[in-house]
Amino acid sequence: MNFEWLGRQSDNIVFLLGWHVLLAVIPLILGLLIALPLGWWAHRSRRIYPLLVGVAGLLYTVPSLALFVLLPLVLGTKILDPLNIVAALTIYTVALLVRVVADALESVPEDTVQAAKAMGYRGYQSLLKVELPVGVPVISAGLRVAAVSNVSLVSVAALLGIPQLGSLFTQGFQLRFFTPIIAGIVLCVVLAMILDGLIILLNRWLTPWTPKVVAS
Amino acid sequence: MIKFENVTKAYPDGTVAVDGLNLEAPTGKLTILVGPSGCGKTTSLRMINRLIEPTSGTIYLDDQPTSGMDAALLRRRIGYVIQHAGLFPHKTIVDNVATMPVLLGESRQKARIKALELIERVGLPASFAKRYPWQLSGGQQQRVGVARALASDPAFMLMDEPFSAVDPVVRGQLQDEFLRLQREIGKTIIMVTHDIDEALKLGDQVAVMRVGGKLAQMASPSELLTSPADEFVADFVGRDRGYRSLGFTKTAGAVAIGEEAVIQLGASADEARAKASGAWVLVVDGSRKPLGWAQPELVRGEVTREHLNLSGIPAVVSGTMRQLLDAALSSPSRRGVVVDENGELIGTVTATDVVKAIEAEPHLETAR
Amino acid sequence: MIKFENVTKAYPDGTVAVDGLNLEAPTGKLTILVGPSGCGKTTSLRMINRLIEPTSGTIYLDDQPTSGMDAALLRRRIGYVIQHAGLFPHKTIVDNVATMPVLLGESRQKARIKALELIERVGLPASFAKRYPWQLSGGQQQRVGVARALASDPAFMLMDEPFSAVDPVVRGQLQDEFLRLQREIGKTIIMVTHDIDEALKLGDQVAVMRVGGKLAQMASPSELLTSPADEFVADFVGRDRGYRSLGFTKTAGAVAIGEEAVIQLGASADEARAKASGAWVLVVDGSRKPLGWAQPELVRGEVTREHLNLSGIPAVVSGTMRQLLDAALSSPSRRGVVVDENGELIGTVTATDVVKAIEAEPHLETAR
Amino acid sequence: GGGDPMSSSTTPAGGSGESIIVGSADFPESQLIAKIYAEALKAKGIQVTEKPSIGSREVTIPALKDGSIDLMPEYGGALLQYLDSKTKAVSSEDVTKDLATKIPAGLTLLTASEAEDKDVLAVKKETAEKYNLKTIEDIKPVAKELVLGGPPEWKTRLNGVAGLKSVYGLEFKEFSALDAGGPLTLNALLSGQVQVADLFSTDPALKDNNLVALEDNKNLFLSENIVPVINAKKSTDVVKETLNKVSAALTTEDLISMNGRVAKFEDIGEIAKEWLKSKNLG
Amino acid sequence: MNYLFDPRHWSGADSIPTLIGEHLLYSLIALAIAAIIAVPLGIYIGVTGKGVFLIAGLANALRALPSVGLLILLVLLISPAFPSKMGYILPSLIVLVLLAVPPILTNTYAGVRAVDAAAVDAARGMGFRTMKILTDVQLPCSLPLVLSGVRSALLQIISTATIAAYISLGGLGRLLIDGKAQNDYSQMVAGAVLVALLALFFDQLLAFITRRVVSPGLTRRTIKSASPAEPVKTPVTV
Ligand SMILES: Nc1ncnc2c1ncn2[C@@H]1O[C@H](COP(=O)(O)OP(=O)(O)OP(=O)(O)O)[C@@H](O)[C@H]1O
Ligand SMILES: Nc1ncnc2c1ncn2[C@@H]1O[C@H](COP(=O)(O)OP(=O)(O)OP(=O)(O)O)[C@@H](O)[C@H]1O
Ligand SMILES: [Mg+2]
Ligand SMILES: [Mg+2]
Repeated sequence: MNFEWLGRQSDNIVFLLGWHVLLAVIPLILGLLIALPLGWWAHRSRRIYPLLVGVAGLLYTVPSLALFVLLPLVLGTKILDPLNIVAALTIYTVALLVRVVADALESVPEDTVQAAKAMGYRGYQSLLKVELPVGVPVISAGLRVAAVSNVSLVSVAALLGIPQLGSLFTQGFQLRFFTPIIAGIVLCVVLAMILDGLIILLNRWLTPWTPKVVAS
Repeated sequence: MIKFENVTKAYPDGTVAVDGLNLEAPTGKLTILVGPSGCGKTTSLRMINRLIEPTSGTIYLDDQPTSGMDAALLRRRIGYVIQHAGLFPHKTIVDNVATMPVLLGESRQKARIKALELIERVGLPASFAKRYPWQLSGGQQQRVGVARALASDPAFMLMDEPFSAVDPVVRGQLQDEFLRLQREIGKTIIMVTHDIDEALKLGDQVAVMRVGGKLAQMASPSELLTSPADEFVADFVGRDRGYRSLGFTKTAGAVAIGEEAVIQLGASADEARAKASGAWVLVVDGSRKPLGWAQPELVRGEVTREHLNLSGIPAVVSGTMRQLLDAALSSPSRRGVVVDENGELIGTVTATDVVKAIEAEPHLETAR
Repeated sequence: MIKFENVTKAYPDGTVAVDGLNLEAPTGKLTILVGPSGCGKTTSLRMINRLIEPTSGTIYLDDQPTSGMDAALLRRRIGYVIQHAGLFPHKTIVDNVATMPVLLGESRQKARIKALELIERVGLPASFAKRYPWQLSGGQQQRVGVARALASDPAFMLMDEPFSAVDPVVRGQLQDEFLRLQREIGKTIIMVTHDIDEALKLGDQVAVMRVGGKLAQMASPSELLTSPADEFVADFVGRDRGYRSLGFTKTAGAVAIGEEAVIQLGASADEARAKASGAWVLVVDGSRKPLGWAQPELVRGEVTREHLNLSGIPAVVSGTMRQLLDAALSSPSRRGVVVDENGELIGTVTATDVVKAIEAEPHLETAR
Repeated sequence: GGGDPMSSSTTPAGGSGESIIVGSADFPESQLIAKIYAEALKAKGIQVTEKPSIGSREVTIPALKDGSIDLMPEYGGALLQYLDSKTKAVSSEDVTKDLATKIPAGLTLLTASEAEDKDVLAVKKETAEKYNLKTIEDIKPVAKELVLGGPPEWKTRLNGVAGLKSVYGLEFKEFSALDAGGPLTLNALLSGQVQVADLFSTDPALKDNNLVALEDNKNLFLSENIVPVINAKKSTDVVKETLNKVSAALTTEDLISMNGRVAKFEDIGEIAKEWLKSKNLG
Repeated sequence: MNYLFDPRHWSGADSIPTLIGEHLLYSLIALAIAAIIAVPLGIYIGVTGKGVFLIAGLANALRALPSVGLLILLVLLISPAFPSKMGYILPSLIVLVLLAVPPILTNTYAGVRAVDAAAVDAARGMGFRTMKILTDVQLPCSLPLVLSGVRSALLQIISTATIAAYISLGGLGRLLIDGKAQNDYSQMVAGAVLVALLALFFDQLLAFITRRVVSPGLTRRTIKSASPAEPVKTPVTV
């Protein structure tokens, strides 16, 4: 490790880190917001569930490079627009979370849902006040996986010249220089773990009622 | 009043769960639906608050057909105690109980205060208020379920096997508490159970259903015991019908209570022998509360706790024939101890006297 | 024979689950451990097959201390029925039952044939053999659990609340079946329950444990009813002790059975009136099997099924005093119908006669 | 350190001053030259935003076209090939001429520099000695025993495998798709996975590793003079003049020596500034 | 699509069948290695309850590793030591294995954990020894979850194996990398489609195998319990 170089580049690295955080977190939030209604739909309809989950699964197998290159053509965005990365990662996040949300709603005990209905909750009230809050542990378990994979995926955006930690990999590779590569990997993992921890904390805060934190 | 008029429910798969049900649950009374598993009890109950829609027929709530009402508003008028409590896992006990009032627009503050009262009313310590459902045992959760249904002070209550999740001992306690509560609040309740004992113990009237969703008999508990409508009901009500029906006959002075000589703990063997009638003598404490029976012939020196036989169960004089007969039968001396409301000795009765009194009384039923 | 000698179990967290337990379960008998929740029943049971190791004390199996044995081999000698059946979800019913024989080296072929027999023996249709556990109801799973424990024909059986998962009706059936089975196979069984009724119904002897893991009383069911050792046991055994204890007294000719005039269905109102004694006349079928009681004064034309009161429960002459008394008490005429083993009428008894016979008999207990 | 691309979101700047976004491809030399352009322009008081290391031409050219960036250094031959994969041009003049017609609308080429960084086939010194290789033609008798390494596009390109066959008659044992004269290629050559590799003439690794660059005696490879590509709208006189001065001053030797410093992890910004100062442009 | 249906691309050195073959070879080797590591480890943690932190922490940390960065690092570290393609194959395999370990590990662990405690207790009560409980009860009962872990691992490997091409190896990634280098979109699309098809095929194949080897007694009940721990695959990183 060349710490002198790290010191020299610290401004740049912090800048890359900032972009990395933005590019990982914004799609996570957008993805969750989109996945919630879709997951609810899949949960509601026996016929839609396999369809949505199937399409989501297929979306995953689309290599991200292809998605990154093709998206501007579809979206009409500029090629260097970070929006492309946000869009691509949002797609992956949605694909991942649709099933999670559906399963989370599925995990709410039937008795609980019935009780809500019997007390005169209307459909949306039951969803917002009972089913979603009770499904939080399952959703946040899925969200953790999504957050962590997003952090790792963002680095692919280096191929499009969007600045983020992945830029350190190409840079290091060109110069056959370990320092930026290792720094990039370590920062990625640390960032992922921090996000992961934040989601765990958020989950704990939202679910003071669970006996214990859901493992893994 | 809740009224079923020719109500039928056929599920999409063809199962006819309820078949032409006619039933009336009078205002302020506890009506029990009982029957073997799968006979359509839950289905009937859930048709009332329209969690299930009837295939045909009409259900009336205080003479208004429910079919025309807004389902959510209808449900808010009816307390519903679900089979396994069905508490909201994400809310504290007090917030669970406060759910309905808040939904109906009360302030959270006020609703919580009311909820706290109810929690104590169903016999839970106030300290449970801040707990979450998983921190309660099954029986405690059941009570919260009842409190939650009561919170909006609904005129109607539907209860689906509210005491099923607990062991027999706790179950008995819950039933007793519930009876006490209902005596205070006098709601129009329909309760489902598949336990005939529970039905007989709690119900003002009991509807026995048979598989296929038909009503087999609707009657008061004692009538069910003394004149079951058919073999099915007779079988379902089960054995010991004669004995259990005595539980509905008050003692009410029908049996002559005999004087009983007593001794206190510490009495000498001689005194015990002198006071004994037959082989046994009754031992009481300072305030004439019965402690047990002793056999003077086995006593050396003075009478101690060691000498007491505890098998006899004292009957309260205002109780039922069943208790009186059991007092006599359970007593080693065959003389049943009778006490007043404070537990102080009045005298003893023999099984023969009790049975004679029973036989003197006319049989409750007259042929249909 | 299974013997506990001063057995104590303290869990690492300090909970003393079993405290100085001394107990002997005789060969070929059914010993029941009963007590409130958490009193150490399961712990005691599991120490026998060493799923839990005692902290101190010794358990003997046929006079050999279990501590020296290879745990796995010991367990293979003992059938174990776990609380919620604990079936292997990935195996069919027949393979579940065949597990032990296969483990002990029998061929799969043979083990399956034996298993099929056992499945029928515990009252399940042979068609269930190919099913998987999830396709069975809780009660059916319980039976498979029993069959599985029986499959290796072990001399000893441990059963932890084997009938807890089912509703009271099915539970009664399972208990009856099990009693019949045990009469055939005569194994040395220790069964755990927290239901005192179950204990009294099934046990050759009953050990009542109190919380803290101490033995409160060990006695036969009738002794438990007639002379509970202390308040705790008396309370635990509960109400109706006197009446229930009659269930252990055989009728055995102690009560005089009176002649009863009978009519058949279709008899005229006049005949009914002529044969009636008091307000009621007994109606029988062609082979003198009792059908019910009728009130001649209400009959117009001939006696039909419509006229029958079904509340009376006939007692079998070889039965118990409890059944005889209930026959009398449940009968609208107050005359209890007595039948022979084939269900044919012998005569009637009055409650007074039954109670006199009971009173004539010496109380079972003599003071301790 | 690098520029502050954060500000890219606020460009183009309103008001009086000119502003320009300088991009570069994802390898050090491009970044270095882009840096030189940027510093030179800054010295003239032009507001400059840098977007370094954008990627390959699939990204950079569209980025130039859609205005994501305004200016970047290019290589004449490679750019021409990208724009017209069937081009026959080889010499500097032909390349410059063809480029002028092929350049997408809205983009302009400024004057190309003397400095050149073109493809060379390189072998290890041992290989050269063993087979007595000096020119590409010399490989012919032994080509069947050797593995060629080059960028993936060489598979199909005239100035790649196909050209080596048609112009030099070379048929290698195998072609291994690596990267464009980058670390993979060098790595493969040094570790022996390939024996002949496509590297770039200004790569200091040639000298550092005692590699022999074979002479392209039949002129297969295009000339690769360094040329600024710029958005026509941004091509003001000041900009043009400044960049043309830079191009005029830049030599191949300068590139080799500066690349050598980059490879030692020296700061690109420092190197660029020093060079500009030494040429009195900074 | 033109690229896919051009017969020239279906034979020869870099033909589509060859690329698919190479792709599968890397994928299956990586999967086998990952399974050999993760299944026993998952079982051990599940049965003993030791090292649960590994599941929560390590598995997630592995997921966070950026594949491209890791690959580059490993190539720089490893390839100088090998004069052959091994110098590239090894780093690719390591990346793929690291990718596949988390889903298999967490699922195996969750599978073993989810085995009905009563069934295990019953087995012990019947005199099963520890190994026998493992092989006869715990393993068969956790099989559905283990296989679903393998399934998502394989999907992930298949889509990520494209990165092998990034460092000059074969596989369907060649179409993506070459297509990009040659500015040939139809080649890239062909690559993406083939990868998706391959993944889809193996997904169905494993679903089929699961149906065949998992006892029908389990399939109904495990579906639901799987959901919280159900690992999700990370998209391709090229
Ligand atoms: N959604 C449904 N679709 C089809 N059949 C149903 C449905 N729900 C219930 N049933 C059937 O209708 C019948 C009555 O069911 P119901 O739940 O009302 O019985 P229950 O008397 O409450 O039984 P239990 O005592 O077991 O709770 C049963 O045969 C049941 O299988
Ligand atoms: N592993 C353990 N560690 C600590 N305490 C335990 C453990 N297992 C049981 N106990 C405690 O030991 C006591 C006896 O438990 P046990 O399971 O034997 O009761 P039980 O009589 O079977 O109760 P139940 O009727 O509820 O099944 C209880 O207080 C219980 O909480
Ligand atoms: Mg029900
Ligand atoms: Mg227990």
